[in-house]
Amino acid sequence: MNNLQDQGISGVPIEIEGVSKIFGPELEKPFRALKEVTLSIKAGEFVSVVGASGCGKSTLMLMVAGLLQATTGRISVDGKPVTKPLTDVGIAFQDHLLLEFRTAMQNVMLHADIRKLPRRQIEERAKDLFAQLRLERAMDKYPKQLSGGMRQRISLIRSLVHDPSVLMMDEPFGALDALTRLQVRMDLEALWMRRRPTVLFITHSVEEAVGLSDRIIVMSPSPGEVVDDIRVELERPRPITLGDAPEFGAYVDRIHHHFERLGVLHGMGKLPQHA
Amino acid sequence: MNNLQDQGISGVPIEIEGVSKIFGPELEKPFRALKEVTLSIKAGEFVSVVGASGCGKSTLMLMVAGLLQATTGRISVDGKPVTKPLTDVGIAFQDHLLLEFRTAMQNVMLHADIRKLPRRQIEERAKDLFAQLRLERAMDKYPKQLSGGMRQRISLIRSLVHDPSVLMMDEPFGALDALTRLQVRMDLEALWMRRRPTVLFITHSVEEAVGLSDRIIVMSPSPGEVVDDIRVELERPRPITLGDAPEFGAYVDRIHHHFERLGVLHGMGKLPQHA
Amino acid sequence: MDSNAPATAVVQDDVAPRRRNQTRYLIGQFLWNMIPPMTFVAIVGLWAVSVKVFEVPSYLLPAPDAVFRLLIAEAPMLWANTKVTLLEILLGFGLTILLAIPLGLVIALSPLAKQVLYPPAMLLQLVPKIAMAPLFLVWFGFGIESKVILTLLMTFFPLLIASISGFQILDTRLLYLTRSMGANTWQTFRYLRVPAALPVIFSGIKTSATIAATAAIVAEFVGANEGLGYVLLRGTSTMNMELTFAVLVILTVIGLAINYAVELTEWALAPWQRKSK
Amino acid sequence: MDSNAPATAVVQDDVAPRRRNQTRYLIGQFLWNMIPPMTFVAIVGLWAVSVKVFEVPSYLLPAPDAVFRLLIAEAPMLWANTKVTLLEILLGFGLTILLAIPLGLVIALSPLAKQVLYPPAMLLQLVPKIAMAPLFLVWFGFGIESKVILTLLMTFFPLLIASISGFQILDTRLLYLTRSMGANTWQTFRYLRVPAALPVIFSGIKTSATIAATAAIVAEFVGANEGLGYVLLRGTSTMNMELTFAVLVILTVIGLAINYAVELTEWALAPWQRKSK
Amino acid sequence: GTAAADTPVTFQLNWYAGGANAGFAAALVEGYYKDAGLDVTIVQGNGSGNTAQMVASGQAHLAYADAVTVSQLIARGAPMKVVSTIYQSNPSEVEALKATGITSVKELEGKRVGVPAGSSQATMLPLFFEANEIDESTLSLVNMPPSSMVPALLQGSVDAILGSVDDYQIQATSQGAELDRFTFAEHGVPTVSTSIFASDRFIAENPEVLEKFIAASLKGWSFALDNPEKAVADLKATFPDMDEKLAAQQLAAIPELFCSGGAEFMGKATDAHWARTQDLMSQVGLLPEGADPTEYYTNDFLPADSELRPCE
Ligand SMILES: Nc1ncnc2c1ncn2[C@@H]1O[C@H](COP(=O)(O)OP(=O)(O)OP(=O)(O)O)[C@@H](O)[C@H]1O
Ligand SMILES: Nc1ncnc2c1ncn2[C@@H]1O[C@H](COP(=O)(O)OP(=O)(O)OP(=O)(O)O)[C@@H](O)[C@H]1O
Ligand SMILES: Cc1ncc(C[n+]2csc(CCO)c2C)c(N)n1
Ligand SMILES: [Mg+2]
Ligand SMILES: [Mg+2]
Repeated sequence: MNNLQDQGISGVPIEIEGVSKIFGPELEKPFRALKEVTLSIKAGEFVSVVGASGCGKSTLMLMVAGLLQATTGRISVDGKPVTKPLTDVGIAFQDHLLLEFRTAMQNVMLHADIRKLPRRQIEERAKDLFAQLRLERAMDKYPKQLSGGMRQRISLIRSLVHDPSVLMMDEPFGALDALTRLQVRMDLEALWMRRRPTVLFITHSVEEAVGLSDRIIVMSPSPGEVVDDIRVELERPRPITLGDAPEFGAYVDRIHHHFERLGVLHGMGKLPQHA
Repeated sequence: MNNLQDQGISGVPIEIEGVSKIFGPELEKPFRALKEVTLSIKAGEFVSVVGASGCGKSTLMLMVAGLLQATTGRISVDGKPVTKPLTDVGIAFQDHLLLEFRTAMQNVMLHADIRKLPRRQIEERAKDLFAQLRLERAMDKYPKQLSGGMRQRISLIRSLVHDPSVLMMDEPFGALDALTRLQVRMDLEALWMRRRPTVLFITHSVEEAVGLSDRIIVMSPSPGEVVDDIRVELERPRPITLGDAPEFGAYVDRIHHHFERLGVLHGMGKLPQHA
Repeated sequence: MDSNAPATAVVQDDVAPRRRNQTRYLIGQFLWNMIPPMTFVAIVGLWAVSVKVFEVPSYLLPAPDAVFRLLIAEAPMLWANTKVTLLEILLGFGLTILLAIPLGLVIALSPLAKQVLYPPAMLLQLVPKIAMAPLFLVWFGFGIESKVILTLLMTFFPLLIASISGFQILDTRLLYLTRSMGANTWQTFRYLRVPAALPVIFSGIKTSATIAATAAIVAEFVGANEGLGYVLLRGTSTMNMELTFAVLVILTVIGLAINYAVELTEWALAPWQRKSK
Repeated sequence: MDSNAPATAVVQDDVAPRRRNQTRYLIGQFLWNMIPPMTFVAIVGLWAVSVKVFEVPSYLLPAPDAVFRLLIAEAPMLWANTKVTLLEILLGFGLTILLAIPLGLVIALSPLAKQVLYPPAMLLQLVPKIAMAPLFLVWFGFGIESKVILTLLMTFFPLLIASISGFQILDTRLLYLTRSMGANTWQTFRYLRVPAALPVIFSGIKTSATIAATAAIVAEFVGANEGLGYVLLRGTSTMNMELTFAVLVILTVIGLAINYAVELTEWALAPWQRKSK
Repeated sequence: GTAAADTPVTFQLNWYAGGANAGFAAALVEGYYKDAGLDVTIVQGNGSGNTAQMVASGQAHLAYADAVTVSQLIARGAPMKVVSTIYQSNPSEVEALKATGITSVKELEGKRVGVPAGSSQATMLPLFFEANEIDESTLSLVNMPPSSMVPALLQGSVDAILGSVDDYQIQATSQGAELDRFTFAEHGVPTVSTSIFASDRFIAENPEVLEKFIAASLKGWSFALDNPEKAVADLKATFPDMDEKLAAQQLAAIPELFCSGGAEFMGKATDAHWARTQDLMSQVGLLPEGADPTEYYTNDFLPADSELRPCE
């Protein structure tokens, strides 16, 4: 699929079979968050999931990570059924989940504490990542002393620092400005090409999905189901200026077309009049 | 500036004069978050602020809202110096700040509770906004039962429901998918054109800034200062398909140029190699 | 919790099992709810058996059945005294709730108030009030006042500390929200601080509630002609251990009832927390 | 807080005033820190004056200077007894910390444990231990054991309740984080639950700490030949109010010292909270 | 007299109602108070110390408590006086189980003795040892709460206790224990004990009421000693919660206290007895040295000797 594929794939395959999710405790009105989803991700594949807000993307990711129990269906990672939280993964959660009682660096070093990884080495790597993301000065600050985008980048560093074989990222660039976002996107692609982890990437940006993925899963609005599974056949590394290429536009249009058809977009501004 | 200007401006002018911010309590190492910023916003103007993550955008907004004390400088809103929190404002905070112990609707109705506004009327308006943003089913849910994008939209509804004369929004569309985002953007523009509040809009999306603003303030990376103040002379309402217009591209390029010059973007992907 | 346990490792409050058999589910629920009473029965059973087997004399530990018989036989007298003690508890503990929570708020909010009020409040707490009880009697008289005051003083501080901590725990950024709406102190209190502090305050109320019964009893030890403390001491001073234990049982039941009432109130006041219970 | 107050309305912990005059600042700090001792002096002054003015007899309320003179005169005897009581407090309260926090965790984590352990624990709390104390003595003997056990029992529950509430307050989503790192129970405890629960647990420790001194005293009432409780009882039984109050003063000082130690520990353990204090 | 004309009087006891208060209940139920024009309410108490303090602070005016405890407060300036001494001698005694085999006071040496913590009796124990030439250092005194005393004795946790004729002794025997008893009265420490006392204000304002109350109370006691069964019934009628069996035993145990210590009349302690008490108490610091015992009491409100019941 791309010319770096054979350099050694650290990733593992993921199988999702008829997975759905209904929220709601025993005696309350249940809420269907996800219709049945079936999806097969190859080792080292970079798969993006796009879909309207609230369609169940985060829910799906948490189920794959073993953090949430699926209501129906089976999930397996590297051939083993997911019945408990996966541990050899890197996850960037949508709401960052930084521990407010740890400094930025300590948040990243949580891996070393919990997984008993070599501190020195992880710290080295963390420092490189802090530098890469221009966060050197944030290292010893507590989360509440940091800006929104800085917190997001720290969560990103934490998901990457232990070089996991499976990466899951839930809108990891949502709070970043346009250019930092481009930068981080390229950094991520480079990292992926070097180590080839399996990536499950949730994003709101169609451009980002096309810019990064081998495959894009398009989901319908809530309750979500898979409406398209698009293979992106573009050269890697993909240039920043990707937006100008005609094939790129075709992919974007195909996705937008789904959204429009599914009614994500509706009539013109009709905010209520003030009384 | 645009053809609806004379329909009655509900907004008030904002003056920012030599405002800077240094964080750090008395005996700790102080941190300069913002260099001196001077800015004058006319009544009913829609002003966006763009700049790299961590440059001080949120800090500036909080100071204008009277929620954070400026280290130097003066801020006045509607001619009155800001010495305490402004109250006739609608604010959408970057981290949403939903009260986890209130349902979505109750979070929005907080205005009615605190400002003693007519409940019936506010609730009507809130319901319209919930419908507009496709959140009818979320109304009675608690924040932790909602998706990231849903939480953000509720915070948005809360900032709008009482029809304030000053609107401040800190990356209000960050967690929304591309199309919901377009939708909400158009809704916001329509609302603004009808009531003409003064808007201070912080965004990471240059396209969004151009699509919505009368003026765009470009800030340098941390510690931020104003590096450009761009008047956007485009017709309103601006079409969804704005991106295709050549003037639009010119504005975007001008802003990107600043960022590149200021080094927001740096070399190609150099994430550290795994040892 | 164990990383080898398969099913339980998944975060529990998100599990939504499909219930194929409603009846079986209800039976399960019933058995689950029977655990506390069964534990209780087990404890009493153990007590009864050991008294029998080791022939424990009644002045050391009376048999539960003897205590139970006395509870029945003396029910009218016990009930009359229970009412007296209950009133003292409710007044003293009620005052605590009315005073400690607002004071906790003031101390949490105002560094000056903390600097001025906290040290004397703590001083008052640190003074062993049980030792002071006889003095209270002399100062405030033999009537219900001295009991209410002692109950107040003994239950006050745990709730005060919990309230301070509850009100301080608030994510200060949330204040941005209410301030920008022009909330006054009272509104910030009502709409933001109280609900945010609720879990911690309720933990303080529970602590205080468990102390309340003890406090009223101690006050009655020191000087009373009625009330459970009076009955209890009469039991001990006449070697009537059955009576003493009967009072202990009643006090425990009162404590349980108060605790249950507090939990019910919490459940009603904090709907957003229900599921995590 | 008042919406009319100009400067204070701005969220305070973000204020960064430029200090033009370091000396004036330090003087201000000094005056600020003098408030608690001044409050204390004011209270003692009021006490002294009212005893004088209203000619309160010493058997009702001794004059503070008489108490102070006794403190000096009897210092060696008081100190010897203080050491005894301190040991009991430290042992009993230390056991409470060692036992209540882990039990709180278990109860907070496991619904089964809560269902089984919480009711008997609460029962034990609700039984007025002061009334049971004489029995403890007969059961456990006259040594330090009975005092330590009583102190443990009286301080245990407030900390248990606070721990349960502290561990439950955790945003459950944070568990996603540690679970996905393969954290075991102990690691989740150490790296997530404990730091997150710290503020609430410390509020429980403070509550327990203030009860600890009282508890040890009560335990000594129950039977001791030394210790402050014994001295206090001797004071009351000989109508020597100066002695009684001297002991109360010492106990208050002990309480203050423990409280200060707890606050210091909290400050050291929770650096991320320091500014909000 | 008619009920409407009766003077209301509240009488504060030192402890829960029991045989030790039989005389007052008899005076009430047999109508002696009423005949004197008094409408008396008897209120139970929580210890002599408490009762004394209540009178000292004005919470009560007429009460019943240990004379030494009352005198201690008087010595500290409390405005009150003992007006009639019922127990002419200390009810304290050292008690051991017969099975322990302590047959003489001297044999207490080397033994463990339980002491009710915080009681004024405990502070008098050194006098007892001194009077009986017991080396205190060989003993181990174990302070304990009053309610642990009897169980501890029965359990064998201690060899003996500092008990009392009218209380612990009854508790122990009611559990079937047989005791060897060494009373303070017979072993060198005869001090005035439980007495009627009143605040100075009450004495000044109601001298006649006081006289009538004392006379009627002594009449009640006389009745109780002669008709113990009826007196216990009177007690039960006044205090329905009371344990009749224990009360009967208590009443049976106390007559010896009424006339010990060289008393001539019931209810009236001699000046010499008071002087001896002051002397003994000042030795252990319970009363100030060199104080005038007449500070503590007055016999001015007692009936004439001719109307008092003489001691045999
Ligand atoms: N814990 C929960 N309890 C109940 N409902 C929930 C819970 N979590 C999510 N939901 C519901 O499930 C649906 C899907 O949520 P999810 O977070 O997966 O959406 P999403 O696709 O990630 O959206 P977004 O792009 O806005 O983050 C939403 O309607 C939400 O309200
Ligand atoms: N409470 C605080 N204490 C200390 N430093 C702070 C605090 N809040 C913000 N800062 C610092 O001030 C700088 C500006 O923060 P701010 O939140 O204004 O950035 P921003 O422009 O909004 O960034 P983003 O786009 O990432 O949200 C950052 O470097 C941040 O670390
Ligand atoms: C459990 C218990 N029993 C009895 C007494 C009271 N008490 C002990 S000795 C005595 C006789 C003195 O005349 C009295 C009344 C007490 N305090 N606690
Ligand atoms: Mg999501
Ligand atoms: Mg920001």
